Amino acid sequence: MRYLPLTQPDREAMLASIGVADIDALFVDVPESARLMTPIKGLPNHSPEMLVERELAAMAGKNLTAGTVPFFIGAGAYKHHVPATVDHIIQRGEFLTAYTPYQPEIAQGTLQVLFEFQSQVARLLGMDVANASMYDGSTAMTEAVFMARRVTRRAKALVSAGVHPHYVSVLQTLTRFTDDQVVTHRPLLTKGAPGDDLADLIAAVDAETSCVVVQNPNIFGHVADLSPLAEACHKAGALMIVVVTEVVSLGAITSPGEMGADIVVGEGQSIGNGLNFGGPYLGLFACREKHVRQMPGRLCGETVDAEGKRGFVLTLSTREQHIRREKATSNICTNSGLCALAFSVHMTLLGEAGLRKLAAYNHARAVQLAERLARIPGIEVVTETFFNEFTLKLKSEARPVLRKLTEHGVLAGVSLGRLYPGVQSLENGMIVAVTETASDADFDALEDAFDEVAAW
Amino acid sequence: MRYLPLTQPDREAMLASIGVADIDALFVDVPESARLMTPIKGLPNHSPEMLVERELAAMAGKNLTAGTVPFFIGAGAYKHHVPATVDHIIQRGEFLTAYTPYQPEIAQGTLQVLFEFQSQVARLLGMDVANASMYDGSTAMTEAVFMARRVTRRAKALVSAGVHPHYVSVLQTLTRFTDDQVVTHRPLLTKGAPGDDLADLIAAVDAETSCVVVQNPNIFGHVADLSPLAEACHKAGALMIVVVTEVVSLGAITSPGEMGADIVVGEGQSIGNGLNFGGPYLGLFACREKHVRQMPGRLCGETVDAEGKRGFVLTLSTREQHIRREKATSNICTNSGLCALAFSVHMTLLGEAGLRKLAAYNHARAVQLAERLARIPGIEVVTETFFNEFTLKLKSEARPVLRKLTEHGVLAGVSLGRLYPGVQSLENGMIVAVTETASDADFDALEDAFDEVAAW
Amino acid sequence: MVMNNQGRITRLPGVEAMPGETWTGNKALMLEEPLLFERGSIDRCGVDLPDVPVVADRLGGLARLAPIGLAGLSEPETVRHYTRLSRQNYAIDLGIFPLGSCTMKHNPRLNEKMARLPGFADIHPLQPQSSVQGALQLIDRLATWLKLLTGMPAVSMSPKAGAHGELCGMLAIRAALDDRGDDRRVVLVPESAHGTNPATAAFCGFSVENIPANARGRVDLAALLARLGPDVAAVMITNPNTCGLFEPDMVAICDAVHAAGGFVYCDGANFNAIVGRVRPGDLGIDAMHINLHKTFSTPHGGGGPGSGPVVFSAALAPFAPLPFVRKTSDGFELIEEMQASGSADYDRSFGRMVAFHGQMGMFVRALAYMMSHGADGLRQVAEDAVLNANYILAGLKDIYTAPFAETGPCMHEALFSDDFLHDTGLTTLDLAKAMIDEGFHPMTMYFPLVVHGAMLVEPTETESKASLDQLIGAMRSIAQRMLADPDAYRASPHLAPRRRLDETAAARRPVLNYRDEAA
Amino acid sequence: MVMNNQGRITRLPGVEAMPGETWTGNKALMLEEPLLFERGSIDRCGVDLPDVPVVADRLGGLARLAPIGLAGLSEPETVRHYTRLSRQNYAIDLGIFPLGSCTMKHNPRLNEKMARLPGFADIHPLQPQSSVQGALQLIDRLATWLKLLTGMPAVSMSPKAGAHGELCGMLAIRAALDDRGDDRRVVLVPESAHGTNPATAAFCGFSVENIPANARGRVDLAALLARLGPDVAAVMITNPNTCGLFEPDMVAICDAVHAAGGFVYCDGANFNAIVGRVRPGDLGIDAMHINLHKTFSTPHGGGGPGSGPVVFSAALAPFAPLPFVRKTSDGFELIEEMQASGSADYDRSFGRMVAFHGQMGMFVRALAYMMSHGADGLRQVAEDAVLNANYILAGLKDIYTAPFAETGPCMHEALFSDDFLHDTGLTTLDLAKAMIDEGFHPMTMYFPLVVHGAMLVEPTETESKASLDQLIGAMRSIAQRMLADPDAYRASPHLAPRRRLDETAAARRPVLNYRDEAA
Ligand SMILES: Cc1ncc(COP(=O)(O)O)c(C=O)c1O
Ligand SMILES: Cc1ncc(COP(=O)(O)O)c(C=O)c1O
Repeated sequence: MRYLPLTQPDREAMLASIGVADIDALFVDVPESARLMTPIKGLPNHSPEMLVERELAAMAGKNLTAGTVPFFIGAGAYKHHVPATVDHIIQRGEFLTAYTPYQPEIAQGTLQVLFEFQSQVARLLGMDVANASMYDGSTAMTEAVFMARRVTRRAKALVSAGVHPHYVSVLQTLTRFTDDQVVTHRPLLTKGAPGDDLADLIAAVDAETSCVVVQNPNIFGHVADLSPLAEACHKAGALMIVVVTEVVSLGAITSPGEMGADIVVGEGQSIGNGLNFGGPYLGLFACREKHVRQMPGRLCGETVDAEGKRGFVLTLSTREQHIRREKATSNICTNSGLCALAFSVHMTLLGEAGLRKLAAYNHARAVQLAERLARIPGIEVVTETFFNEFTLKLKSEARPVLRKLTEHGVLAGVSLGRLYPGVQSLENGMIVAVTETASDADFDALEDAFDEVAAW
Repeated sequence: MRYLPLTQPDREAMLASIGVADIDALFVDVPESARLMTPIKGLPNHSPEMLVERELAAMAGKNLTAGTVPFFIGAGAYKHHVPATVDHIIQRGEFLTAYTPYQPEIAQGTLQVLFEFQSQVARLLGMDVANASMYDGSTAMTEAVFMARRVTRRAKALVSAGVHPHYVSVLQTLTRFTDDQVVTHRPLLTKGAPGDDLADLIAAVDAETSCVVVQNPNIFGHVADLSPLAEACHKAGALMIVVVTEVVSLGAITSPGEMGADIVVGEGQSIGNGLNFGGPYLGLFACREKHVRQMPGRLCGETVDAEGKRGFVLTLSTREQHIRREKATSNICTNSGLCALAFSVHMTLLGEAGLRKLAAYNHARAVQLAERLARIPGIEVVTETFFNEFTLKLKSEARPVLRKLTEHGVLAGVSLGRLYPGVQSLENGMIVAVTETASDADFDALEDAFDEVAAW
Repeated sequence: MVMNNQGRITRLPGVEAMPGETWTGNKALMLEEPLLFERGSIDRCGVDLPDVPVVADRLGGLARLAPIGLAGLSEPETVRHYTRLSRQNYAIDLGIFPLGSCTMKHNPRLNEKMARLPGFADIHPLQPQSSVQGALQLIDRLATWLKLLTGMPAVSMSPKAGAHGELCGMLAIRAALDDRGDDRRVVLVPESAHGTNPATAAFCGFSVENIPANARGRVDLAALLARLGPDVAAVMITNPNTCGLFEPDMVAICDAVHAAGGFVYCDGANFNAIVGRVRPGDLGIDAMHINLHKTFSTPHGGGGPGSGPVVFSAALAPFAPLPFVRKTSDGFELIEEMQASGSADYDRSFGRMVAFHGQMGMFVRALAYMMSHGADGLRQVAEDAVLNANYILAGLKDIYTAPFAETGPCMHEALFSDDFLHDTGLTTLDLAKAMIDEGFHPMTMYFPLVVHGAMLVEPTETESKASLDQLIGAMRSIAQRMLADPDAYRASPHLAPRRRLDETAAARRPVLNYRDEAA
Repeated sequence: MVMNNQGRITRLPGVEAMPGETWTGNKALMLEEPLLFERGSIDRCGVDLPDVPVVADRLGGLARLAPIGLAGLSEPETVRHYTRLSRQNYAIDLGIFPLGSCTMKHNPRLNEKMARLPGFADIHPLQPQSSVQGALQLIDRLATWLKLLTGMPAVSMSPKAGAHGELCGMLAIRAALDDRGDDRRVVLVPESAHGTNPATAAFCGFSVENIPANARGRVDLAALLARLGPDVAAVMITNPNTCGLFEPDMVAICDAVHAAGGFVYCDGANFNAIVGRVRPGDLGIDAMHINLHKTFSTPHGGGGPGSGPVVFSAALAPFAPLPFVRKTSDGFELIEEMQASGSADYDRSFGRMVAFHGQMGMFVRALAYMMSHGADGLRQVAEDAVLNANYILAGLKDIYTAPFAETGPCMHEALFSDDFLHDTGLTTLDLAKAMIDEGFHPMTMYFPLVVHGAMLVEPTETESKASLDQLIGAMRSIAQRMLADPDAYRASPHLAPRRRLDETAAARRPVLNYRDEAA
């Protein structure tokens, strides 16, 4: 067994020096009723690398890979080109196989990366301080609502209808057993500004409101100015929490921080990380300096060593579960360290100039595609202002259309029927995302495929 | 341009501190007639990573990949399973992006690997000393003949008809302009022992002979006992040079050293290295201790540092071109360092136990396939004793049959018509190799494909 | 201390390098590296992108105008920045990493390769299900392994890490209690538990009470039994526990908790000690998370990502979260919504706890690892892990204080305390830092809390005997030298990239975001 | 010195670690590593293989019976062995590697990824040509780039490295001479040439004569012209030359050699200085090898593999080796045999010089690099390479002796000598070793031979200005400290994994193969 260094003679010598007769003697504390005497039934025995590879490759081969087809799916996860450098760096054993940096003298590599990551994220989101990552955007959003409660000592969260419905579900699950109150409603596919309920939210924010949660661009791709909402929140003593699921947009759009957000959470997958069928992803979390002691998650800070040299450590850990236990700001321990590294490497390669150009390219391509699709009879482009994603309204239910488009070898988008099951007013909608990976040929293929399934 | 760190302001500042007006001022020595004023015509300008990837992947996609079809091609290059660990290690920047270890204090990693590689190769081939690698098996063989000439001060090399015909061609090319004499002849497809001319060689070796070059297993897969030949060589004062193109065989077959070889050369690709359409490959070169100062190529040796700690350096470089120039034992400089590392990592994973089992498995599978094919009417298995490769004689010309088998999605072997163009007595022959990568399903597919093209 | 743009440690002007020091601050292959923001600038870039087509923008007047302040680097500089930084890390690939409770085992590269197959890495979570049948099959296959290995009837693949798994389990318990209209709210947690246990319970609206350990390092059964009652919703128990000991009363505990109407949540962080030798289901537990990033070797990546699937008893299975994979007659389907399940079995699910379907990338790695080991190999894993820990215990206990060594063998980790250093004034921390100089990552320090100055050493099964012998030899040597000359060890490490770092200063005036001092 | 199995430096019994020393010999992250044969054993194994079917063997009684002595390791130990060893290396990924003549530039990971596409990496050289059309297309595409960049009409892709390319070129010259029945046998080689040049000429049966350099570091044109005559087969000339200088008389030299009936072989190792700014074909040369592992960024891999395609003039093209790729109406074909070419153009080929078709893996990398840079980027490469070298020359020439700095700018590398250290008794070697402590790989030492104590510094275009500033700063500091306190620098390096190694002892009693001292 290739992963096990002990040989049979090693084992015998070690048992002898421990002073026991056999391995069973080390398992004496296990109640007899629970002792298994043979390997577990129903599972195969050990397998050569070559055969494992063959079997897994066969499973992988059954999936339709994004990179091999015209691909326009977004809605919270985006296919961007990740430079080969990123994957090389994250496979360095010193990054990949290190633990959380508990011994800073021999973990400066990870720690400096985290400090740089935090600094990049804070700038990108326009905030003072970012943490060292959360699991993903959805769990980060829930943590943000809990943090707002700690900061404001209020329990009512207003959630915009433009927030990703999965994110809303997660928040609802996590608040089901607490006395937090989540107020939200179904989105409308309003022509021009689908899912935009800013006016309603401004009207609703009150002295019980801990926070208003809003997504930008929202789930329908719609981009809005959140400054008036921020003003309303602050007037009411509530926090504005902004969710960003496509962080590349921040190379083109005014940041949540600039619009007055108090907490910004995001899904960082777009930068440096692959689609991975949904995970691992990268939760981003940033806030204002004054609230930092209420933040969840790890923080890396600058300090000096005994010789006065600059160095980095995990800090403010009195917020965390290993110190504060049931009084911690969160139960999170393992986070998304390596995904944060991938994000940071990619962001370093981009730099400000690259990010801006990437964002501009995504936007321009999305505008081009929106214009092309708008010309197809039976398709209405609902979203007016957007970054790289917009919503279409078809003249019939979108879910079966998407199924047919898939049969034509095109992954054309996400149906609202899947995201909002049972909501008839939305079932003709579909979300289309356009990144730099979609070529002109892909545009053509999408158009052709729509033509071919034009039964609708 | 992503690989170029200088910005335009950097360039200007640097020109200023050099004290020249512009970049052209640094190219003043170029004759005006040869100065290009614009980028070279006919070539595209710089391209994003994503587009380079797309274009190259399209080319790669046009090739029929060994791993995706039943595959039985050998004849000097073999498809073995290479553990993922090997590729990970050779991609470590410290190995991949280092130069030849000219500064040993900061190259102990490469140097210790080379020392270990040399030790592994010497053991595998059954010899005293191996060098740090040559380009490939064919060039190593030529170098061995030249070395034999230096050692014996004789100029006649007898080359067995069982040696890979490409290797013989290379030797003939390289001796065309020297006064070395190469004696060889066409192989016979003798039933049982194809290409076996040991008796003739024993009869022919004489006082003018510098060396006899023989391959084991030979190009037809035939395995022979070379001890009688070694004896004859040594009696005549000649050296026996043994070529091994499938080094995995040495886990099963008595080594050339044990049979009395004076120089052993080999193609090491089989261990740790992929097929790569023919390169880069790994030339192995080993000899007896007494001849070491006539060896070509780099050697790594053990020594101590100023504190008495063990360390490694390149040594005996007075044999080499950078010291001895026109009197060097070879002109080789860059060799196959990284391929040697891959070989060494894979060999370390195998160890003696693994190598022996791998070899036994290859052999057993080859025997199984040979027995199956022997039962097909119209196919004769010519090779009687072999390792993992044998020669078939079909009832018609093999080259068109192979083309048809390829159309049936099976890469079934190499025709002798391709290796010995124009030699009618061989044109019905084909060489079939069987490694651990061929499954039972592959065996079935090969048999079925033979059935389907049974027009022959 | 400030570095300049050249990555050189700033010195007073005119002062040249001292002997043993260098002008660059580098020490041959130990290289200093400035911050990204010191090396890079907003006009440097390491990517090439196609030209942007000219279109009328549709940003609604919200174009980002102010500078963002993101430093960029060319590709060569980027590679170097991160490669140099990486070399300031210790890692499993370099040597033993005996962090107790963390199961730092070998991370096979096969797993990395498999996780990167485009068929797994390059598929979107919202693709039509017909286009991801292989992915669903893989999840289903892994689920089967986990259920068989634990002897439990159900599993949820959603949780993103161990603590998230705890959340999953405790939410299911809350949902089950609610379902039967039971408003018990107390969760009992042993003193020795990991911090995530009480934190999770609190997150779900439970109130936490500690239960003490007995002198043998196990849950004090009597105290536990005494506390059980109609207000106790659940017990969260770690087995093998965080002292590295098996809870011999586990069956009795489960029986008693059930009899009192509560549930047993088991923290499975230490499953590596028993995989293939004990099925937790046979002990009577109701839920347990499995850290794929511990027992099943997915890499820790300097802090994550992990994956924490939770196995459930029949009593809790109906409350498991959405989504999940179900086998159909001709393939697999992903059940994302209660109403879509078409079965009353699922309509009590507590709902969605994460945006998509869990850590696919980790699933692939874990399954590759499981298939490589097989049922026989996984049993050997547990045996070798336990053997290695006991070998360390035996090799050190004559010098190192080993609080529970008299009670019998340990499981996969050996617990020591710094009592033996008492007279020297040296502590666990000093010992850990001395290990750094010797080329080792230290053990877990000061956890579990039930032992003063705890040192928890978990070698895992992927250490060779030679590696353990070297660790034991070095730890004995350090202890002997500390006892002989304590003052030489108050300020270790001396040879690492940094000397001891001032954590107090870091927390007092937190600097969490780079600020250009020139700006 | 001997290490024991635990990888610990053996000490006298009873002697404990000294201050600053450790029991293990490790220094925190600088880890000692024993030899494979000390760590491993013949019964350890890091692979699993299927069971071997039982068959009657067909080995003809030649089964290998005696132990081979190959030490094995489990997979975790293997990863660690090589990872630890790797950390004892300097590399481009860590910092500037200014080895003159070696062109150690950034190696993009995109190239590694492309070379590993199964469609390139997993195809056999003897597959039917219909099954490798994409591979032949790639070779043809790369050949086109090389011909256009050099302005030469033909190229051979066979050679496996630079020296092998020289062989290819010189064999073509021999074949061309033979073809016209000309038995000239003298090859003229400048003193400053790389050792491979005379070695290659000798390998092809030529006799080598040196031609001197002039005071400006260039070929002494008068001496060369004087030596030309009916016995001179060829001149081998490096341009830019190994002093980092362009040969301004190159056109005149080529004309004169041709007029005298000889050929001009150009060593293209330094093509990086002029790519995109000068086409060697425009200078009149007949053959030139291109080190893909220098100019076109394929990694050096600690010594190889390389790739050395050779471009040819029309005069030599017919003699180029087999095999080669030819475009057909509907694809590509590989011409492996003269008779198969069906064209009188090819029947004068000097034949096959390597078993298969050259270094495919390197071709993919080089083409990915070329496409990334494009025609515009490659021109910028040369400009930045030359700019960087001149910046170093300007930054050091007031302290370091710069023999040819007065003659004008250099090309892609700056040449210095250790004359300025004369009074200190220190040498180029001492300076190089002091650079190691500062965290740099030293420059090329003692080459070219025409300058005493030569130091040849080639930064390449992939160094940033900050990187050059740091190198210049450190080299100035070292020089100043050496002049001020020479004795402190006679035994550098002090901070590397090893102090100076005894090369004399290594050569006197060579130990080239591990011998177990116990055995
Ligand atoms: C005993 C125990 N429980 C729970 C956890 C939390 O697991 P995770 O870090 O995956 O959230 C850990 C991890 O360190 C642990 O050791
Ligand atoms: C000037 C010069 N010529 C020839 C060579 C030989 O090239 P290779 O090492 O690729 O055989 C080198 C390589 O160092 C060189 O610098």
